[in-house]
Amino acid sequence: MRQSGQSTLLFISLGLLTTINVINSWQIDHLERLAIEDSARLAAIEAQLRAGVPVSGAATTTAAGPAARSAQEAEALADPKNLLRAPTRPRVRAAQVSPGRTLRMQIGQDPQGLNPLIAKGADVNEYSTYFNAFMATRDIGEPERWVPDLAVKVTTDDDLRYRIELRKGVHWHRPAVDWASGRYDWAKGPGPDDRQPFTAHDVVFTLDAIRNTQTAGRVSDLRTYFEPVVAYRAVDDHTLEIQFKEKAYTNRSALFEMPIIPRFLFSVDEDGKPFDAATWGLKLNEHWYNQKAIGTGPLQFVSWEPGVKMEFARDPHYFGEPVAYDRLLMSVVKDQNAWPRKLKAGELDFIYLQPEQFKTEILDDKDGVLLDNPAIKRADFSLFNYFYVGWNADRPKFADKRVRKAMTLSFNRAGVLEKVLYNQGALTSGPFPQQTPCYDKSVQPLPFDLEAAKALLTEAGWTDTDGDGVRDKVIDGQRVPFTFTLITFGSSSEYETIASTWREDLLQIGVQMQPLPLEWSAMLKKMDERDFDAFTGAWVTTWEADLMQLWHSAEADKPKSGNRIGFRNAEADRIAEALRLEFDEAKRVELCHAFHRLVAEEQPYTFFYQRERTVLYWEHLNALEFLQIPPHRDVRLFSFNQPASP
Amino acid sequence: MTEPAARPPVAEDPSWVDLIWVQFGKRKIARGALFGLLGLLLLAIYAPLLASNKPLLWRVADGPLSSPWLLSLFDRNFFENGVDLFFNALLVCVSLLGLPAAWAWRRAATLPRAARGARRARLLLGGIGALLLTLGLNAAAPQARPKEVYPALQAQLEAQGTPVLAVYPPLPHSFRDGVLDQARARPSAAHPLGTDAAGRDVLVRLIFGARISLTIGVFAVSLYISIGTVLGALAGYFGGRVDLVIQRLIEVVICVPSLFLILSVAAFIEDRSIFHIMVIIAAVAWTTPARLVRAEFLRHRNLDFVAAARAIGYPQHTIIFAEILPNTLGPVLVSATFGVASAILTESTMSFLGLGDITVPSWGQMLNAGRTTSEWTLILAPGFAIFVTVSLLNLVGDGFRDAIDPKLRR
Amino acid sequence: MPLLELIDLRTHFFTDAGVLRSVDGVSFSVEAGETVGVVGESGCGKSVTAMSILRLIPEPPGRIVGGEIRFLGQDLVRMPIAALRKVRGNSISMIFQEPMTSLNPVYTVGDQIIEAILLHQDVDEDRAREIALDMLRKVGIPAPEQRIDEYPHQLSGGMKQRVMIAMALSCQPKLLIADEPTTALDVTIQAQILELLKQLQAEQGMGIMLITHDLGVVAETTDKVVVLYGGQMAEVAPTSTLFSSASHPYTQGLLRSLPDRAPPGSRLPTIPGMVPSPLQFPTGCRFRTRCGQASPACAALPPRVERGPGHAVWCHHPQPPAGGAA
Amino acid sequence: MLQYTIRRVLLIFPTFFLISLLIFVVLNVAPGRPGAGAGGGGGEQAGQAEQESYRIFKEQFNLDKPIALNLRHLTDLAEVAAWVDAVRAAPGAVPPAARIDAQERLEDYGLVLVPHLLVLLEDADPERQRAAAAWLAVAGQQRFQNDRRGDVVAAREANRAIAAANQEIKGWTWTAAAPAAEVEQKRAAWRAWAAAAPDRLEWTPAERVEMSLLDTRFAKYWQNLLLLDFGVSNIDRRPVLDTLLSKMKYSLSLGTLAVVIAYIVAVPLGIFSAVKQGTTADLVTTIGVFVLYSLPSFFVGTVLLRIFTEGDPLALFPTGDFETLSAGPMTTAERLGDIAWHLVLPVVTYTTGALATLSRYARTGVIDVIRADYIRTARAKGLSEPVVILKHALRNGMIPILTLLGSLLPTLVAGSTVIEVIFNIPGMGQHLYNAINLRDYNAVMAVLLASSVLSLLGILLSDLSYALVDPRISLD
Repeated sequence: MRQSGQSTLLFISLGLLTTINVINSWQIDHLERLAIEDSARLAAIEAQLRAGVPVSGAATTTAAGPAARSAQEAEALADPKNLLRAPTRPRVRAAQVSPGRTLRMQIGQDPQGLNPLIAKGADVNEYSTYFNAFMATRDIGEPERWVPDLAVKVTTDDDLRYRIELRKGVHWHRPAVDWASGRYDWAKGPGPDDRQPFTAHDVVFTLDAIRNTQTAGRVSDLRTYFEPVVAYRAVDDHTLEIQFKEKAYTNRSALFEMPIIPRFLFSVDEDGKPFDAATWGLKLNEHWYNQKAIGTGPLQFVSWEPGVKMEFARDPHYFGEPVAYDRLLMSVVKDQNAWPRKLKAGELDFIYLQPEQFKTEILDDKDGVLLDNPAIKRADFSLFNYFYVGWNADRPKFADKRVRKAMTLSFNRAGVLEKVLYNQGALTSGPFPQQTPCYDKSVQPLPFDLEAAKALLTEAGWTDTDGDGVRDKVIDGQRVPFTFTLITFGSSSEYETIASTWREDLLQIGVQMQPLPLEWSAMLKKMDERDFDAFTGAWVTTWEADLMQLWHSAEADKPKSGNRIGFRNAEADRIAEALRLEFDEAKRVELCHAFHRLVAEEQPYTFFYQRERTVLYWEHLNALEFLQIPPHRDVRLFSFNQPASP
Repeated sequence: MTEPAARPPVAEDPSWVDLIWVQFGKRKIARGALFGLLGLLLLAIYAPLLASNKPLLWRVADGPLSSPWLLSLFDRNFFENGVDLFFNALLVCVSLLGLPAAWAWRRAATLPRAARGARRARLLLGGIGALLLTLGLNAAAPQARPKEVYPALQAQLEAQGTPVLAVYPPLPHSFRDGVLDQARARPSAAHPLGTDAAGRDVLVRLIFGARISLTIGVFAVSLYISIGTVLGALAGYFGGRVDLVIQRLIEVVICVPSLFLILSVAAFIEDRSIFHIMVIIAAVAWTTPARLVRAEFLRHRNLDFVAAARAIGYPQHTIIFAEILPNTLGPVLVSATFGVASAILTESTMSFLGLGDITVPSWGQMLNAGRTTSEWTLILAPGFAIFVTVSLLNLVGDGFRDAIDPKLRR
Repeated sequence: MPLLELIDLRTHFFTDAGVLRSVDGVSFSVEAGETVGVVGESGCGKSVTAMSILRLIPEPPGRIVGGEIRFLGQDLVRMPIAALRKVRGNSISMIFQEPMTSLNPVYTVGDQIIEAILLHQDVDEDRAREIALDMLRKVGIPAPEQRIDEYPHQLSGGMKQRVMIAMALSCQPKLLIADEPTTALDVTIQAQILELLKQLQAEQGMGIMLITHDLGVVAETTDKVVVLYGGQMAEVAPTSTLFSSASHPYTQGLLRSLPDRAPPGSRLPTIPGMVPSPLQFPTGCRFRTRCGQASPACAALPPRVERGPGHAVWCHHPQPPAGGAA
Repeated sequence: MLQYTIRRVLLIFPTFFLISLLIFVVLNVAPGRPGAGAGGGGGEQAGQAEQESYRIFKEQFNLDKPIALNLRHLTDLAEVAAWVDAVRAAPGAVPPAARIDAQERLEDYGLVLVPHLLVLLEDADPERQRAAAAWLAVAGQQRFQNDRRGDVVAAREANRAIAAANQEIKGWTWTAAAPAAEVEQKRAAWRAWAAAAPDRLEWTPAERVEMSLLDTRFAKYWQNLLLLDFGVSNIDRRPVLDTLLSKMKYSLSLGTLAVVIAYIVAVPLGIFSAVKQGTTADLVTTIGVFVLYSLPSFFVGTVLLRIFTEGDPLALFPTGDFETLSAGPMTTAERLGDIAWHLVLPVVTYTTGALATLSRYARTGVIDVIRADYIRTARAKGLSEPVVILKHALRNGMIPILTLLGSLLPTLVAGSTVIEVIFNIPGMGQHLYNAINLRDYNAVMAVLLASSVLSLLGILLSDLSYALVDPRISLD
C-alpha cells in the first residue's frame, strides 16, 4: 500500500502546515493590533505635547475673529497705502475644532497633478487652495476686498510697480517623501520638523518658471499675464518688487492669486542636484514632485493614490486659522450615480447632486426626508458660469441679429430649465454671474414666444415660399431653406433632451434644426475651425469681468480663439478695452451694464442659464457654507458639530 | 437557406440543410426560441403600428379621410434614422408581399430539388428587389413633414366644437418627440412603463430599440462573417504564403482584448453613429468565422470530392465557392447566431459606458440613462429586453450547434 | 449449471424517433471452458447483447426491459449495481471491437491494467505491477517492462488489443466476452490474437463469448454458434452441426455467401435485400421480408424447433441441410 | 518540447510588433486632439490658447511627427510658401481650417522646412522675408537630447549648447517696423547660420530613407519601448507603466478570486449536467446557465448594487471600492476581511458571466468523452461511477477547460472595464476607461499592449499546458 502510505503522510504534513499557519496568522494579527494601538497612543501624546508648545509665527487662534494674526500683519494693515485690508470675518471658528475627525468627500476624477503651476483644471485650482497660500485672497464676505495671506502689505503708486512685503516666519510643508531612506536629507531645512522657510526668492523662482517658455500646462495661461512684466526682484528675504509694462486691471488678481512653488524643491532633481539652466523648464514639467503637493497652506499633503484617494492632514504649523478637523480624505468615485449611495451608506460626509439625482432625491421625495434619512441635510449654491448657444455670425443665416433673436425666442429656456434641469439654476441674460454687480438685473431674459419669433423671421426675409413647411430665403442668388445644425456636447444626455425639445418648437416656426452630438475634442476642433452653425457651450467666469478674450473683434479673426462666433462690434470693443484700464469699481459696473445691454440686443449668444449646485450632507457637519466666488467649495469652511470622532 | 446555384458533381448528402433543419426542429426549446426571435423581428418591423403619435385615420368634420400615420412612415424628418426607414420599408413589403411570398415559398417545396432551389433564390431576389424599390421610392418621395401635433390638434379642434375622427395606434406616443410636461412620469395606464427625462414613453422606446439592437446585431455580424469567410477561405484554400499572412493577421487581432480595442477605437471616433459601432464590432470580431472557415477548408481541401472536382477541371473559384464553402456553412451559422447575441451585448456595453450613439434609442443607452434615476422600471425594462433577446439568440444558436454537431445528437 | 445463461433477454432503446427493439428475446448459454460464437449481420443485436450482460448499455436511452441473465445462477439484470461491479472485470471481462479507442489516452497502459488488478484483488501496488507485467508477457508483448509505462498512442493496433486482453484476463475471469476483437486488425494479427485467446482459454479454463460477423473465425475457434437476426434468435447449434446442417434460411444464406463454398469463378450468392431498420422490423419473423421461403404463416412469431442435440432453429419453415455441404 | 517553447517564445516578438503597429495606427489615425478630452461638461474657462506650450506638448509626445511613414522631406518650396502665406494672410482671406492646418505644418515639420524658408528669406516681398525669419526661428530649433539615460553628462553638455543655439536664433526675427539695417543684419545672421552647417540642411538618399521610417511617432515609440519605457501620461505625466503596475493588483485580486470561484462552481455543474445529459436536471441546469450567460454584466452589477447596498433590509455590502478608504490602521487579517467584504458583489457579477462559459465548456468536454470507448472499458473493469467520471472522463474532458485558463490570463490581470467602473474598483479596466475618456494616448497604448502581451503569453501557456496534460500531443 505504497500509495496510501504516501497520501497519509501528505495529509498529515498538510494538516500540520495549516495549523502552524493559523497559529502564525493569529500571532501576527495580535502583534499588528498591538502596534496599531501603540502608534495611536504615540500620536495622542504627540498631539498633547504640541498643544502645549506654541509654534513660531502662528499665534494660537483665539476667538478674536477678524482681528489681525500677527504684529507684522497688524502693522501692515494699519498702513492706508496698503492695497490689502483686514478680512471681514474669519474662515474658521476656533471653538469648532474637532480633533481626530476626518472630513470625507468624493471627487469625480483625479486631478492632472498637484503642482498648481503645471497641472491644469478647476479641481487642481481648488485643491491648491487647501495646501497652498497665496499672496492675497479675496475676502469671504466682500469678494472685491483683498485680504493678506502670504503678503501682508502691497503698495503701488501707478499700478505698474508693486512692492510686496511678505509674512515672516512662514515655512513650507515637509515634503511627503521617504525620509527614513536618507535620500532626501538635502531637503531638510532649519525650521520646525526640518521645514524650509518661505521667502521672496521662492516667489522670484515661481515667476522665473512662469516666464520660462519651456514650461507647459497651467503656466501657459499665467504666462499671458506675466509676459508684460518688465522686472521683478527680491529686495530681501521678505520684500519683493515687480514692475508691469502695461497698466491693466487684471494685473492685481494675476499677481495675488498666482500659485507659488518652493525653490528648494523644484529647482532640483530627486537627489537634490540642481537642474541645468538650459533645460530646467522642461524638467519642471515632469518634476518628480509634481504628483505630490507642497505649499504653505492649512492642509498638508499626505498621500495620493490615483483612482483611489487623496489625503491631506491639518498642518500644525500653519500661520493662519487651522482647519476644524484633522484629516481630509478625498476618495475618487468616478461613477456619479454612486455618490448618493455612498453618502447614504455613511461612506462620505457630503456630496454634490447631479440634476437627475436632484430630481430623484429632492423633487420626487414625497416625505421631504432626503435619501430616506432625516440626518441628511441639503445646501445649495450658485456657480460662476453660464450656459449658452453660440451662433456663427460669419454664416449668412445668423449674421442678422433678428434671426438670432428669433432663435432665442423659440427656445423654451424656462421649460427646459424646469423639466430637464429641474430648476437647478436661473435663466440668465448676459455674460456675467448674477451675484456680481456687473450683472444688470434690469435686462430680462427674452420670453419664449413662437409668434414673435415667426414675426422676426418674416421680417428678416425668411418665409415659406414653396409650402414645404420650412422657411427659405434667397441668399447670394440661391434659395436656401432655413435648416441648420446644432452641435451639442455629446457626453451628456441632457443636451440631447434639450436639443430634441427645441427642435420640435423650431419646426413649429418653420425652421429645421439637426442636432449633432459631438465629443468635446471633436467639438473643439469644429469650433477652432469655425465649422459650425451653432453650438451649445458654457463659460466658467471669474469675479472680475474681462471681456477681451471672448468679445473683442480682434479675437474674432484669430484661429482657436475664445471669440468663436465671430462677434464683431465696435461698441463692444470699446467697452472691453475701457474695462481693462478702469480701476474704479462704480465705473466698471457702469461699463459692464452697458455691455450687458449691448449683448442682450445683439444676441450673439442665446444666453441660457446659470447653474446651481445642490449638496447633501450629514448633519454631523455644521451647516455648509460656500464661497460666492470660484471654486465655491472651500473645505476650510466646513466643520463638525461633534468635538471628536465617535 | 438557399441552395448553392451550382451543384457539386460529387457532393455530400444534398439534403444536408434539410437534415439540420429536421434536427433543429427536434429541439423544442430552440424551436420556441426561434419563434420568439421571429416575434421580436415582427415587433421591430411593426413598431410604428404599435406606437405612433400620428393617427392611423384622421378626418376633420366632413373633410377627406387621411392617414397621417402612413405618410409619416416615409417622412425622413420624422424617422430620420436610416434604420427606421429600412424597417418601415420592410413593414410595407412584409405587409403587402409577405403572405403571397410565404405561399410561394411553401409551394416551392413540392418542386424537385434543383427547381426548388432556383425558385427560392428567385423569390429571395424578388423580395430584396421589392425592398430596395420601396426604399428608392421613399428616397424619391417629398420629405415634407406633417407639422401638426395630432393629439394636441385634436384637443384644440374638439374644444372648438369640430367633430374629429381619429384612430391612433395602441400606444399613441412617438418614440422621438418628448412631451416636457410628462417627463419622468411613473408607470400609468397611458405610459405602462413611465416616461424618461424628455417625456418620451419608455415602452415605445423599448419597442423601437428592438430595431436598433437587431440591426446592430445582424449587420455587424453579416459584415464580419463576410470578411471572415473570404479571408478564411483564401487562407484555407491557397495555404502557403497567403495563409501565413492571414494567420498572422488573425493572431494579431485576437491577441488584443476585443472589448478594450472596441472601446478605445469607439472613443477616438468623434461623431459615433450606430454604423460606426457596427463596423468597429465587425473589425474586431471577424477572426472567429475566419478561423472556422479556414479550418473547414483545410479539412476539406484534400477530401475526395474536391479532388474529383479539380480532376474534372472545375475552375478554382467554383471549387472554393460552390463546393467547399457550403460545407463551412454549419459552423459559421452557429457562430453567427451567437455573434448576433454578443454584438447586441457589446453595443449595449458600449452604450452603458457612454461610448455608444446617444441619438438612437438603443437598450444600452436607455439602461444607462435609467441608472441615474431611482425608477426600477427604467433599469429593469431595457435590461430585460437585452436579456430576452440575447437569451433567445443563444438558445437558437445552441440548437443549431446541437443540430449540426452529430456528436451531440441523441 | 451453465456458466452464463441468457433467458429471453430484451434490450430496447427509447429514442425520439421511436423504440428500437435491438435485442428482443435472445436465449442461449455458455459453459465453462466453452467458446460460443455469436454471429449475425451488423445491427442484429450482437454487441447490444454483449453489453447487456454487463449492463453497459447507455441508460437512457437504452434499457433492459425483460429476460434474465444468469451468471453462475445469479441474475445479473436484477443484481444491485454495487454487486455487479464486483463481477465486472473480475469474473466477467470484456474485450472491445476498437482497440484504438478503448484505452484511455491519458494514462499509461500499466496504470490501466494495475487499476483493474487493485480493484478486484487484494494485492499491493508492487504486486499488481508484477501481475500486469506477467500478463503483458503472457499476451506476447515484447519488452513489457518498457511498454508498461507507455501511453496507448505509442502502441500499434495489435499491441493495444493485446493490452486489452491482458487487462481483461488479469483477474482470471470465468467468462470473457470478446466483441469482434479482431475486426479492426490486419489478418495476420487477427490470427495471432485468436490463437492467443485459445491458448489462454486452455490455460485458465474460462468460457468465451466471441462476437463476430466472420464465419471463418467461428468455424476455427468456437464450440457452439448462436445466429442472431434482427435482435432475435435465428438458430443455435454446435459449430460442426451448423456448418453441416443449418436449418434457418438466414443461416443458410450466410453460409452460402462464404467464398470457399461457392464454385470458383461464379458470382458469390448474397442474401437479397437489406437488414431492415430496427424501427421498422416486420412483425412475426423478422427475416420474412428477405426470405425466399416466406409464407403468410411467417407473420406470426416463429416457433423454436429442435433439430438435434443442442441444435434449435426459430423458424416456421425449417429447411433441410443445404445440399452437398460437409 | 524545449525547442518548441523557444520557437514559440521567439514568435511572440514579431507578433507583438505587428500588434503594436496595429494599435498604434488605429489610435493615432483616429481624430481628436490628445489631452483635449473631458472638460466641457460644467463649462470651460476662457484662456489664451498658447501656441508655444502646445508645441512643446506636441514635441514632448512626438505628436508633431507623422504616424508611421515620414515623407516630409519631399516637401517643396511652393508648399512651404503657400503655408507661410496662409498663416500671415489677412483675417477672412483664408478659411480658419486651412490656416490652422498651415500653422501646424509649419510648427511640426521642423528642420525639413529650413532650406525652403532660407529661400523665402531671399524673397522680394519684405513681409515674406519677415515671416520666413519668424518661422526659421521655430523650424531651426534643435531637439534636446535625452539626458536621463545613457551618457548623462555628455547629454547635459550638449543640451546646454542646444539651448544656447535655440535661444540665439529666436532673436533673429524682426517686427514690421524694424529698420532696414536691423533686417539686413538678421538676414545675414541666418545666412551665416545656414552656411555654418550645410550638411544639416541636405540629406543623402540613405538619410531620407532613414528619416521616412525612423523619424516617426511609431519609431520613436518603439525606441522607447525597447527600453521598457511606455512614456508618460499626457494627463498627469506619471510614467504610464508605474500607474499600470499599481492598478494591476486590484484587477488581479478581483480577477483571480472571480475565476477561482467560477471554476469551483462551474466544473462540478458542467460535470453534473453532462452526466445527467438529457434529463430534466440537465435541462434545468443548461437553461439556468444560459440565463446567466445572457444577462449583461452591467445589468447584473447595477441591479446587485441597487438591491444590496441601498434599502434598509438588504444594505449588506459596501457601495463599491476595493477597501474602506477612511478606515484607520488595520491588521492584515482585518484588511483582508475588509477587502473580501468589498469584493463580494463584484465577484458575484464577474462570476455570473464566466460561470456560463466555463460550465458549458466543462459539460461539452465531459460529454465528448463520456461516450468514448475507454469509458466503457473503465466501466467494464468494474470501476465505480464516480471513479469512471472523475478519473477517466474528467482528465480528458477537462483538457479544454484547463487550457482555457491560459487564455483567461489577460482577463485576470486586465480586469473587466464594466465591473470595475460600476463598482469603482481602481483596476486596469477602469484605468483604460478613464484614459480613453481623457485621450491619454500613452496610457491607452500601454494598457492595450500590456494586455496583448498577456494574451500572447496566455495562448502560449495554454498550448504548452495542453501538451502537458495530454500525452498524445507531442510538440516536437
